[in-house]
Amino acid sequence: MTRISETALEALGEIPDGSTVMIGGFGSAGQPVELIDALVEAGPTGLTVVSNNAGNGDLGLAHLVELGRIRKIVCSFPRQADSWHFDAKYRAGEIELELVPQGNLAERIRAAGAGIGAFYTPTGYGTPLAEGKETREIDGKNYVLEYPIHADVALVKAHRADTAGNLVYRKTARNFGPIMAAAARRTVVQVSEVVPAGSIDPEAVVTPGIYVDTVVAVGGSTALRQGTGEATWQEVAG
Amino acid sequence: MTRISETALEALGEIPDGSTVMIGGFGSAGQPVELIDALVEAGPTGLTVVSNNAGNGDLGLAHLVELGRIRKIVCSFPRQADSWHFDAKYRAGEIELELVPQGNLAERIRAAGAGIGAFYTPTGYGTPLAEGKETREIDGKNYVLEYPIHADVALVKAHRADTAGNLVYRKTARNFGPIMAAAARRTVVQVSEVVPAGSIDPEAVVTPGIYVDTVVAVGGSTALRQGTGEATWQEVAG
Amino acid sequence: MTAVGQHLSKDQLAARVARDIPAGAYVNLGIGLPTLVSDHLPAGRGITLHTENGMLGMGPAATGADVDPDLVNAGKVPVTELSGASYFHQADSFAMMRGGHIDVCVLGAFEVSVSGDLANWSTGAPDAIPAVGGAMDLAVGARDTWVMMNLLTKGGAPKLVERCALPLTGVACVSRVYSDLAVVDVGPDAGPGQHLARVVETFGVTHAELEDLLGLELGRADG
Amino acid sequence: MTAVGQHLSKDQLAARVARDIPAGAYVNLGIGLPTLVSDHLPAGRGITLHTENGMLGMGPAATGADVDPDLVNAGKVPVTELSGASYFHQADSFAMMRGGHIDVCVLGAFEVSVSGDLANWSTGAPDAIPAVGGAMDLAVGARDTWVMMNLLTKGGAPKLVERCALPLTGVACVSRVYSDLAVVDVGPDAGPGQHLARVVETFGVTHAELEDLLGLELGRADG
Repeated sequence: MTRISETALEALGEIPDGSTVMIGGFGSAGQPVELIDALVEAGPTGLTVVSNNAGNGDLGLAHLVELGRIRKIVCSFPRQADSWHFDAKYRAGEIELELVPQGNLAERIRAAGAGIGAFYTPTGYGTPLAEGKETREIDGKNYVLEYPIHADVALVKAHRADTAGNLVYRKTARNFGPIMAAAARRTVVQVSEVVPAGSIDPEAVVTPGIYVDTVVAVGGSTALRQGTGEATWQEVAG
Repeated sequence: MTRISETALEALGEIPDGSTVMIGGFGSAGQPVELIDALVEAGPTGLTVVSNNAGNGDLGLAHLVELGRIRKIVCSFPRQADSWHFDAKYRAGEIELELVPQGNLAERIRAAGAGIGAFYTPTGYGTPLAEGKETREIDGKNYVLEYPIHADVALVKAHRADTAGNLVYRKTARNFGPIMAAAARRTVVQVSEVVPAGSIDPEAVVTPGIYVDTVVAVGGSTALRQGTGEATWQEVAG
Repeated sequence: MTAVGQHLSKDQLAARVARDIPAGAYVNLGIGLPTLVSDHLPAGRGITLHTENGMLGMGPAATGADVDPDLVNAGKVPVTELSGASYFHQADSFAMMRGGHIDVCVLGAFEVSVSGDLANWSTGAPDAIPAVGGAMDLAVGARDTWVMMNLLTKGGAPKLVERCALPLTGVACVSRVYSDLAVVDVGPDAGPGQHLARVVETFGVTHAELEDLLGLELGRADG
Repeated sequence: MTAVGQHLSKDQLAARVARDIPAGAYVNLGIGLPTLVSDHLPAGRGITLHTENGMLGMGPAATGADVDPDLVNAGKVPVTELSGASYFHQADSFAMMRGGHIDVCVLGAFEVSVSGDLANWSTGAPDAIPAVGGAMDLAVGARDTWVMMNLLTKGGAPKLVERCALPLTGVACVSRVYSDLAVVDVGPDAGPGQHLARVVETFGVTHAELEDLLGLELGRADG
């Protein structure tokens, strides 16, 4: 059953030092900034964070990085035009990085929520990111064996929740929310508004309430507060 | 790009003898009866059919079974109160059965659409349905290795399509439609109505048009024409 | 609550199971006998029913004009939709089950072993047409898998056994058996030196009579 | 269409790529340079753009009041939504890519080998902070992976090479290279005895000049 909390800090609940925390978002889109602010306030340290990026600008995930609360980050795209806090920590050897191709990251998170023990993916085969990993040829194609990524808690930003915990998202801010909500032992969601159960069309529910432990309404979109996080790597490659 | 066809037969296109055909539906709910009728009319034989059940009553999939067009069926639950046509063929040794637990069936179909080479599932471990299959212990839990199920064509029933091929379904008739649409080389969909692109909320699209090759509108729900297919096995087990 | 000296009727048994389902739980009631449990779930406990053909928030069986062929449960019986329901496809539905998100699953059984093995999909008859449906997924997927059954066959043979003779549905997956004669915990959760099967409660039989009926030595759940 | 004797500008190159995209195709344009291709897709050809952060039916970059922080492309640039668009989560989006449903993916590159190996995610510099994003998924997922790049580095070194020196993004995944100097087919699709790299078209250079620039023996795509 989903609990509706009054504040982000209350929604967050207890997060011990050393926890593994999934944080939704693709850059700023879908990043649960208010929940991350609450995580900063709550104070746990030595965290392992699973997120697509490693922070943009100075707010949200970037702030958590800056404060040194993160021991290790599992992500696909840490280096961006405005990832200066991550860059500094990484160069100082103060944060460990597990770099995972974005689709493998998504599928590993999905596997955790779906009870899959491991899976063979073609992505990364023959590249440095598959070094030391088990491989197998299946029907003439080469695959790498990848394992699920579980988490103690997932912090997710959705657009709207009903009181049964059902979620809908907004546009590309959906990104990692649905799969992280299913992969973590406990899922905390910030939304713009909470509506009565029955107000969301059952055909249009994206994340069923079973995956949602706590919801907090934080008002309108917050992404504008942050940097844009536009990618730069392919400017070089182009 | 999705093509809108005028008739089910035209939508179906060429299906050679010996093709593997996925057929959506859970019993009657979501069973694409008009497309199956067209398949009967089109005449291919020696088919391998992938479907959750093996036909209810005398119509749709049951009719295809009765006519002897199916060489092999891959399904989870062939035996039902009204599966008399399958029962007869099976007892006569005229149809081959690959029995797959329903969740493994769904995940194998999903894997085909998702480009996953194989996956470890806990379902079926230690049972006769995992005999001869590769197993592995991962983090103290036992898993069976299962492979994707691909198909030449998928026949799916949805509720509504737009002209871009985006689909929404109705209630539990959704069942296998979305994953079969992604798993087959070619997907043919029957719907109650086709609406202009832009008429379906992009947030509520269940099957994106990329998975849909051909759509035909066949009018209202057809499930009432069929048997109920109520399950009986647990009556014995209860 | 339970009449002393009497075995439980199907409805009493369903009520007994319902009593143990925690408030706020997500529950799958399989098909057949366990679906009776839904009639005994008290309102206001926030219990949500999952049906593996693709729905959360399933309501009671549909009747009359409410029957909708597109809205059925796992037994293909027309059902209704409660406020806060959601629909999803088969891969998502079984991910929900396999991923351990369902708190309790209640299944029927032909046999359950003291170590929690379950046999409920095949009678093993050589001429039977096999069908498994979601049984194997449900057996291993939920956080707790409970079995609801008569403790003896119509012929009087025990269905709670040392080792299953019938084809298995899942290994060491059942944690508790609710039956007309007793509630019994089974499986590997027992401490060292403890019996694998521990009686929680009996209905109309003594502990010793139960052991005799089953031909098993049984422990007690409370010690 | 192409001025003889001249190398292609970025925009001309984008137009050349766009010309080869089949009507009705589902296309992913990666990030950076290849996104220019979208400016040259003629209306009415029914081409649908996929962005791997979770959308089909992506429209042009958003400007002014249309900028919505919840609607961005894979480069995190605000974009717009076309009629018939749909949104999906990351696992579904990469399933779409990995499952071979995208007809064409166009990527930038540091190096491409004649056998179709791609290096476009890491300069290999020891002090660089690595980042891969969806590059490896895109490289191997689409039915056809095309590379769009300058054929030489700023220093004049070839980027189409016998064997990649930089860390790989994918093995034997590129089928065609579009560059300012030439369009070249690469990879294992060549018949026995054929060259792995076959020139389709040159821009302002002869076949022999191209071979000299690259230090490679090149075949011809038309024979």
